[in-house]
Amino acid sequence: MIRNSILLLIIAGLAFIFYHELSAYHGNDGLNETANYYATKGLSEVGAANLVTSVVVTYRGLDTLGEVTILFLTAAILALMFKTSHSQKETQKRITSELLITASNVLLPVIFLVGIYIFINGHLTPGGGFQGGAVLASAMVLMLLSISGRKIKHAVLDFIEAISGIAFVLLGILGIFLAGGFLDNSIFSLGTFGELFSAGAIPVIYSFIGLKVGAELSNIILVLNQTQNVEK
Amino acid sequence: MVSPIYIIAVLLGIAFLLGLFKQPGANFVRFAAVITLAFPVFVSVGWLIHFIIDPAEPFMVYTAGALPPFSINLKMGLEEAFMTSAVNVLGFFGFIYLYKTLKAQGEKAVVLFLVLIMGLNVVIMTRDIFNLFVFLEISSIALIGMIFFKRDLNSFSAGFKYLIAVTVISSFLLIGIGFIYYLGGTLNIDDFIANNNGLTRGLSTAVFLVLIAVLLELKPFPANGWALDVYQAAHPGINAIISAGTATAALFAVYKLLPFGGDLWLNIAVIIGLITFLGSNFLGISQKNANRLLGYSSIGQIGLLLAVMGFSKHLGEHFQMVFFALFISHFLAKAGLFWLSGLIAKDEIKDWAVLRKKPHLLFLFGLFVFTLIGFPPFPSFYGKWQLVMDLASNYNYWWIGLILLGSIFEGVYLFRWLGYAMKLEPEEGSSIKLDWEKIIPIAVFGLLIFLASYFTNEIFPSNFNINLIPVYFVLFLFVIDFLPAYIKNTIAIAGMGFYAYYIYPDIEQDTLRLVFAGIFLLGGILTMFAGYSVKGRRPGFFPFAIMMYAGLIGLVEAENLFQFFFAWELMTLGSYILIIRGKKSILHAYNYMLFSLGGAYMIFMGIALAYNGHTSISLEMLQTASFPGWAYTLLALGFLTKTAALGFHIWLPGAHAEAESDVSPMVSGILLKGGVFGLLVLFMAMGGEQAGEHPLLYALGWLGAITALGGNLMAVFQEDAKRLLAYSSVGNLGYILFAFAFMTNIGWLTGLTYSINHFLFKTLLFLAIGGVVWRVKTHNMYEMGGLIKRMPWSFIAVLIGIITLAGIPPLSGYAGKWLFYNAVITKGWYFQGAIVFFAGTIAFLYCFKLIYSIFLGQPKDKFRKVKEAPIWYLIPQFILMIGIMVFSARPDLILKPIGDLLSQSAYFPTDPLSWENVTASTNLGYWSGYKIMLVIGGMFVVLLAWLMIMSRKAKNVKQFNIVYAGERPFTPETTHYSHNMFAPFNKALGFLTTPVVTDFWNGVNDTSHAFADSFRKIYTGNGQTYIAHILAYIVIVYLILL
Amino acid sequence: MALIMIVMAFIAIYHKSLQVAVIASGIISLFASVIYIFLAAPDVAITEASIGSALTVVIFFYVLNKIRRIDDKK
Amino acid sequence: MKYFSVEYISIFAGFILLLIGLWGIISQKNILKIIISFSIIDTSIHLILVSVGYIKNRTAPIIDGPVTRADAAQQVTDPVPQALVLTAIVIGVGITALMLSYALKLYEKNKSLEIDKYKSLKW
Repeated sequence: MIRNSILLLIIAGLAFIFYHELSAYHGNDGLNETANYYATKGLSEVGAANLVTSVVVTYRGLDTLGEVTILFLTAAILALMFKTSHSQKETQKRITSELLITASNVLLPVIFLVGIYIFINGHLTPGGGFQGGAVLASAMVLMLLSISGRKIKHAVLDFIEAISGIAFVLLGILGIFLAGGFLDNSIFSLGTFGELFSAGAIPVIYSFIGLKVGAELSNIILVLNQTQNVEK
Repeated sequence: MVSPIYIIAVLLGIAFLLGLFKQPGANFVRFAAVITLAFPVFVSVGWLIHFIIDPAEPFMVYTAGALPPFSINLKMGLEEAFMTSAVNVLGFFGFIYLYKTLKAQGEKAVVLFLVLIMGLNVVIMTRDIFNLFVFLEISSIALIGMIFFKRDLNSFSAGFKYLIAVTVISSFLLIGIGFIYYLGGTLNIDDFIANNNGLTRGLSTAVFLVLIAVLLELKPFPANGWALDVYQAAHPGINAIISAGTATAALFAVYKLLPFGGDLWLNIAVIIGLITFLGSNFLGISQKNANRLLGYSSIGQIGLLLAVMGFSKHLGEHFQMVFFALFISHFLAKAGLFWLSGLIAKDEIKDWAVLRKKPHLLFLFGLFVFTLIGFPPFPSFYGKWQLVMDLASNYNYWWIGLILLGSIFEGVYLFRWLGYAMKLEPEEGSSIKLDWEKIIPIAVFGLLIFLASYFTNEIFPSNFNINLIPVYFVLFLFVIDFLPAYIKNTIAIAGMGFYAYYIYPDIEQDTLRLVFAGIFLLGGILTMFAGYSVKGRRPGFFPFAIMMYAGLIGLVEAENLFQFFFAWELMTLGSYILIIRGKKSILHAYNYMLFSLGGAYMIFMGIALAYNGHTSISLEMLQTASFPGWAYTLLALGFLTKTAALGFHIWLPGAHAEAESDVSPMVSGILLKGGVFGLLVLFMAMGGEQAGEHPLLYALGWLGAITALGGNLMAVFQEDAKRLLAYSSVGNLGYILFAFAFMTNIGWLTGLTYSINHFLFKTLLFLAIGGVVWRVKTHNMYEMGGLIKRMPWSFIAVLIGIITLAGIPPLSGYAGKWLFYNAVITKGWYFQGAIVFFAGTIAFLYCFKLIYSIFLGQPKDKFRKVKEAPIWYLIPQFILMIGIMVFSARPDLILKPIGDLLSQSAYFPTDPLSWENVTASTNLGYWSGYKIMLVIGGMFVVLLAWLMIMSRKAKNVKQFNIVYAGERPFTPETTHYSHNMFAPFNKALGFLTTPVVTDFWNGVNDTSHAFADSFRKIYTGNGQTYIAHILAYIVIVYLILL
Repeated sequence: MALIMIVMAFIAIYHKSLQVAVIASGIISLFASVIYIFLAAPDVAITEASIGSALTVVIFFYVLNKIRRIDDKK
Repeated sequence: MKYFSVEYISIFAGFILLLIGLWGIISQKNILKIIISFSIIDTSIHLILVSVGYIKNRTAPIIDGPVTRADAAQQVTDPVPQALVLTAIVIGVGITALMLSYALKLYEKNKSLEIDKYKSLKW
């Protein structure tokens, strides 16, 4: 009881802090200087219709690189953590309903396509690499559900992950030589505004991000799926 | 210059690439990683050199083809270059150290390592607050992936605690960042600082959230249990990265963000930092687990560095220097210690005794410990000095007090640990596996400490210049430590001789200094002679002996307080190692170190107080000290710890008695004079005889008198010959203190005479007794007896020694007494004088015991064949005896110039001693050493002749011609006449020798340990409680700020 | 909607069944993504829905499943 | 009445959820419950951040349809918080996965999900 009241007191204190923060909130009347810059100059500099994409991929591209790295790390750590389990893998056959298999066989290509569409069009419409990647990963979930027992090779995923990661970095470096700096998207022509192949390197980069995120998330799920709890 | 963006690109690119390689290419993976990690070292060190050579504008890396604040930019300036260099060097060697561990973990672990180093680099360089957040997360996560390398329950639970703690902290950071963007309109650090002057309530809360989050990343006390658990559970190689690498980056992140909060947050940083420094070190004192202890220490050091950042306004242009010095010490030493811990591969600090088997590693361990504590010539010494001086100029005395107190706590556990490593018996069968990939990083960091020390000395303000010749000589002795002892001994003696010749012209005019230089250098040479009797290499002895002498002579040479303090600490360091070399001296050396540390910090604080408002730190500055009362008292107390005044004496008997035979005379006859010299410097600064009625002097006079009585009393009841001499030293130093406290011309002469005498006879006695002990292998006097026939020369030496000690005419001890009575009468301190006089009569008792028990009476069977002491012990004894004779016969040779100096100086113009050839006279009487010598000598010859004639007919009985009757006692030793020799006196006066002081200090020790023990119970080990600590910490700091 | 989210949060914390708690937290995410649509943030909405709610819940369930299996072995 | 518009409601709800989540972290003993609390906190922070960037009566920061290039600055909401939240969501899922795998590993080792049971390291 005493413990709980102390904890409650702490939460009350935090609420007090947050109250101060909240009371400073008064809505927005317009864009601030930074956002204004993106809204006005963003189009000519980056050429992506989706301003969020131009911020994510270009202006704050380093953040995005970092965030992809975090997923990469997570996948690596999980693989490392459950490493000992892999060697003693016992293949557990589970009976999967015929319906699910058929459905997945039909659905899988569609889902893959949707995912790819989402990240390729990230500079035009809502969505992009992360969302597309998540969709790809959900395909992986479906695959695992339907074809349990069949091994899905880590190697393939790792390969996709590594290649897209390196491509991301290389594109970034190209920016230093061909354009204004690391991760500058104008290494390719900005193209016609609103078209698929516009906004310079954004579609390319976002595709790699999508592939990478998809591969990483799939890897995470795969590791968790394949762990067979052998350690006592 | 290579753009720092390539650090990110290369590390990350290779990390991604390595994902492709599977087990078969495993070795290749790690090899590639080593090459990859060398690249950022190359880049950042390149920039560092660039900025050091040419302090140019920082280099900015822009990304995305847009300018900040609209895109993320990185900055590479001098500070960034230094910090990234540190991190990258650590990364490189840390990887080499972890090579085998990583191999066992597979290629994913290598990837984590690369990404971690990359993340830390960006955290340091980025100028965008959200980017900072992302890369802080990256480095935390990469670390979390490495904490569980041991794969036991502890490491997993520690990793989980770390994970949840970091996540909570970053939640607050994220909210703060959101509102900073909302209210400040930018995410760019420079932009925000430039455009936001006044903080509104909402903005200040947002800034609060951001800053408290980054501060919490530094693990402030007491919201840091999660980090401690990690230190305890993780692989030491990882701990090194956390302590030296992650903390470095987080510290720099705080440094970048602190300007957000203005001056207010500078103060917060100071408070948080110092509470952490103090609290963490305090809790460390009762910690037994080595890695966890290092964790406490590490967190404490980071707290200190944080406080230094908070002090940046006070430090002004010195900030970079102070920060560099303190940082590099922590960085190199802590990484080295964690790495060492990995080699030991055991948990308890007592297990480190195994280091004894590998002297080189032991040397490195000592090096790291001394670097951390801040001994010269290591960088943190310079850093602490400048920090304390600048704080003093701004009246921040409480802060200084806290810093010094924290440093003492740090010393308490570090020196206990060092003592264990040096002296405890290693466990049976334990050993250290020497892997080269682990040794190399440790050794490299050890070397870097020397490099950093040199560099710190270079960038230190030039007028503080330290004479480094003795230091280099000590280093040289370390290098040639593989040679046999006699060669090193010769080199050491030659070095000291040369140095005496070298400095003679500088101090020729200043007789006072000349006397002390003579005691230190010539005395040093004499005591070194005894070292020739040691066979073999005697590893580690000579460098430290010379270090002690270098410190002592440095005191004499010092022209300013910095040089003085430098020398003082150097002397402490050397003598500590000398003392701990003794057989059972682990506890005594520890006590010695703690008292020395406490004393040194009192001196430090005294200097700091005196310094306020001055621009000069010359010794003369003390004359016009600010806060003279406090400053002088602290200085006096500090020096008294070294002279072992009653109350501070408990380290001395053990330390002197247990030391090696030839070390005892060094630390007794010579080392104690260092403290005396300090007192003289202080007393002169107080203004000589004008300060005669100063209450401090009055108190010191009493203290001296009581010390004299107490020391002598305790000496009487000793059974251990060396311990007896040691207590006698306590008493003698009491006389000296008493005499100097008169603050009169003649009082000082008395004090100096006592000092010279004490040097002569105590060195002589310790050498003589040391020679005896060398042969009979015991300290207990009741086990000796009758050695006069076997060791006649030693007997003569002891006889001369005790005659001088007891002040019996004709030897120079009597000269001291004569001066003493004059001084007492002139001054009028009759009552104290009576006490000292009484103490003098007690001295007769133990003098008698010493010579009687050892040399007279029945010899023991086992010592029938014992030989005379080694010739190398006897030679210096004879030189000393000649010295005593000369000084007794012609005291004017030394006393007259000193007297002239004193009376001609501004300090002691009145009532000098007047000399007429060899006859000295005051208005109370006259005395001529020469004539007394003749008279007494004549009487002696007459008496001797008479005795010879009278005893010619006496039968020469064989020494063993006595027949016992009755039963054989069970414990024959206790029937020896000298066992409990003065039992009747003990009944009468024994109550005075109850170890009140020892009990007192034990009480202090126990109480603080008990407090620390009960307080660290807040680290319950429950991850949830740690989270509650963090949240409560946030709330409390917020409420305080309100 | 906000009220439902808050109620769900309490369910997530206090409901005995872990499955229910996980689903409740997924619902919070889902509702949040609806709010993002109102807040003119379609990008965030899609991401939150696909990653924040769907994927997280899937991962949770994988782990719950594993834990159950460890129990079974016991 | 302005407090009943969507951005006020969402930011308020965000803070309430944040507090509930924090309460969950320090009051719940079950490790999985703690992790669930973390994901609630994540969501709440995202909610707060997105609300912070919202501007009344403006559209998503995508330039097509009614939003023209010329006056985009007057028509769209702030893209930056949305970009930050995108990043934060992905980081969040990574951390959640990490926590869960740690929890799984702890359970494997000690067969318990009570956080009180992991106190072997202390003082």
